[in-house]
Amino acid sequence: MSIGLTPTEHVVLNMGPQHPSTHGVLRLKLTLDGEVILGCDPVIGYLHRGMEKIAENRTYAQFLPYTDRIDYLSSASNNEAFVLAVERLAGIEVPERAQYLRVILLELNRIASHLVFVATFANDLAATTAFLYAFREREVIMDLFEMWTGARLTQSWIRIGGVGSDLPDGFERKAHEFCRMLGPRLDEYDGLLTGNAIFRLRTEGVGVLPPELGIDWACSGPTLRGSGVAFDLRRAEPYEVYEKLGFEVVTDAACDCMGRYRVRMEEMRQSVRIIEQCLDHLPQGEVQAKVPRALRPPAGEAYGRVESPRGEFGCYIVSDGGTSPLRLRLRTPSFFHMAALPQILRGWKIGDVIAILGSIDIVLGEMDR
Amino acid sequence: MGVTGSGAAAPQPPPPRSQETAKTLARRLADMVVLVPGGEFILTKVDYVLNWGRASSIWPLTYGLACCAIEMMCTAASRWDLDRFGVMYRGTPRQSDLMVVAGTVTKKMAPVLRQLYDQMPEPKYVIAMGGCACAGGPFHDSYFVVQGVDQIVPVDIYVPGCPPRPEAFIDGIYRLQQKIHQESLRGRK
Amino acid sequence: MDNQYAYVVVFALVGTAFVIVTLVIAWALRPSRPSRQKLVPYESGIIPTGDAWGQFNVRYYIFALLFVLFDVESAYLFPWAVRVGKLGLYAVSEMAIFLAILALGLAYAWRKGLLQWE
Amino acid sequence: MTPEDLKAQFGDDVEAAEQVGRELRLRLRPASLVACCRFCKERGYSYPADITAVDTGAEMRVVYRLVSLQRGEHIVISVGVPRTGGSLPSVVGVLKGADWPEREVFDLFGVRFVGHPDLRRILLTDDWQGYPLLKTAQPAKGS
Repeated sequence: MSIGLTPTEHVVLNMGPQHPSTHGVLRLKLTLDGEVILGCDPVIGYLHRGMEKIAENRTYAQFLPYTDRIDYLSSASNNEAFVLAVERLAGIEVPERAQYLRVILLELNRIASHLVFVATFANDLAATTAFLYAFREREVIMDLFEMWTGARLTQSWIRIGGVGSDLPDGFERKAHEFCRMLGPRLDEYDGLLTGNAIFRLRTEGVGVLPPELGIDWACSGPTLRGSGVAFDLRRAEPYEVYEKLGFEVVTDAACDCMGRYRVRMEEMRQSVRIIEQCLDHLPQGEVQAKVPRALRPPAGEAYGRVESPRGEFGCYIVSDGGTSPLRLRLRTPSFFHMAALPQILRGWKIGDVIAILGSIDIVLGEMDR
Repeated sequence: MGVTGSGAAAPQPPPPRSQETAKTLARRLADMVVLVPGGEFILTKVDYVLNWGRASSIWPLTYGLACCAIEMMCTAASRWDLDRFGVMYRGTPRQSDLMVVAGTVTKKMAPVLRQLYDQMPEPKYVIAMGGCACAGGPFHDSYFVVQGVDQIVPVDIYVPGCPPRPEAFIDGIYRLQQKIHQESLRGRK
Repeated sequence: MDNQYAYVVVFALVGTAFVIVTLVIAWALRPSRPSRQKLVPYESGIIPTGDAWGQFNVRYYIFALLFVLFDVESAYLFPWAVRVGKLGLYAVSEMAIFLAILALGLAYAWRKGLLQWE
Repeated sequence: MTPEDLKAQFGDDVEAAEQVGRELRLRLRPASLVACCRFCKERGYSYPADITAVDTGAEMRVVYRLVSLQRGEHIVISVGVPRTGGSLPSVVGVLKGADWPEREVFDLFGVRFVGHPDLRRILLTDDWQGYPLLKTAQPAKGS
């Protein structure tokens, strides 16, 4: 009687909308043989708020605060995609200083979002201390946001034609302090997490995403770069002042959870480099271009494409010359990453689902819109 | 061809308060004790100890929906540290006595929310955190958002804000503790 | 000598009394309103379809069985290890026989392929 | 890839083609949609960035955006479709990443994709009536 011969029935288990490690209200219908996953049918839409329909009933300026609530871990990149599309449509020139300030906001948001990734990814794999460490660093960024924009999470500070306000005095000193502090802290995480035997056992070789599959399923951002594809919109289609800044596109040929984790850790160090360069070369000048109050961009279409911490975040606006967009489409990375998840999950065990789901770093607000 | 909101199962109305404190053994004992002269004093002391025990170890259900969930995580993390209030997040409704609705409740989520609320043991409380949970917030004209979670479950504390700051959320928990301190074995004072 | 056992009896009584009293107090004070909705098994907020009594692979059961077997064996080793110095060769040979029988069991399981996981 | 290549390849099925900056915008008849997607994929535009629909009140178009990661160039194919009960051939055979976006367009616009392996609602509840993103669907006053 060899073990494998006994007939087994398949159990359908709901890793449901309320689950500590689905990072929000995602439901995975897992078909299981014992603990091995045969199939996974993600059910999404539990946080679908109808953003695209709302956009058609708001003027351009009114819709800006909504963009903060789409990918609420890095609200600046949503603003940026929306604002890029509107500026291309209406032909608005953004002053040089405002572009530098935007990049500072974008990169601070990227670090804050990657810190939440490290926190929840480690917490899912039972390293709760790393959760508390990462949020401690993130609070320093929250103070920087609060000092400059007044809000912690949803800043709405990248406005159509510029930035909400100039830097308050003392901000640059505090930002430099943060940049100096973060490097050693990330080394501390390397010692705490990357070198940890259990963490490596749970992530190395788990959830392999081959590069071709990643491109076929339109993955982007650290999820795709963790499979060795050097596609970073800040280099592929530079916006703002990214082509003037020196930073590397971080890739990792490991294609597994550890590879995606290492890419995000390294990206935080690159973001620190970018912020320091922006602070040093900050030109003088205006921070907000002249924009009519009731903006009526000419009829046409425009696509703003931004490298958000999760991947390619696009905002496609079709305008008929009115004060509200005729159609506003939000192309969000988590939607495509969740579509690719069933291909990656097949054959792994339930414990690995937590690691793989954590490593592609989804946010439900942007997945369901 | 209007958009009908028939998607969500009609949420049952929340149970009236009076039904809450059913006739437990303690309730009958308390009614008898009150008749004895000086019994009121004993009862208030027992009430105080019970309420102090329940108020200082509120275990909420991890129920983060949207942006407010991130602020809830910040509150639970090292800087604001909810543990000093005895608030410890639990994964299942079976072990939690507080449901913090942190985020937007959509029509697809409404039956699930009601199901989770029903599966929580009494005495249970609900905090509606953020504008979306209190009254639909910025999504007042969305075809898929429930305008306020009190259409589904009875809410004890409303925490306004979009998202509310961690201090505001801690104030909400503080008010819930005050509310628990006023309860008595013989039903609401 | 006899009061040695008194401690054990008192300890047992206090232990069980403590457990019973706390359970009764808890039972008396807590409100209990079992409703049909509440008794539905919890599955992340979804009404579960089908039941969990599906037939799954027998290897989980076998490994659990083997674990319990060898865990109990190691439980016996602890008190033996404490006193083996005083008991001398007699205890050592006794335990060797015990271990040999269990090793025989392990070899049997191994040969029958029960230790293969896949 | 220039507008002329596409005109040569698909002749009169191409209603209009223009190069705007980085994007090659193309208006196409549904007949040669799948063939055009395969044609573009073979020339390196293998990244299915997005599939969505635009309802301008007068007409409805489904917009496919294919990107070549190496050259950073986009091809935006827009195909006309009737506003109610329209259907298009599914491109999931050519672009695996089109599975979910097509389901979303069906869910919010009602365009049926023939040949899609698993066409059902993705965001709304399964028993939801109507397609909310159509211009005719007014936003419900929040029930």
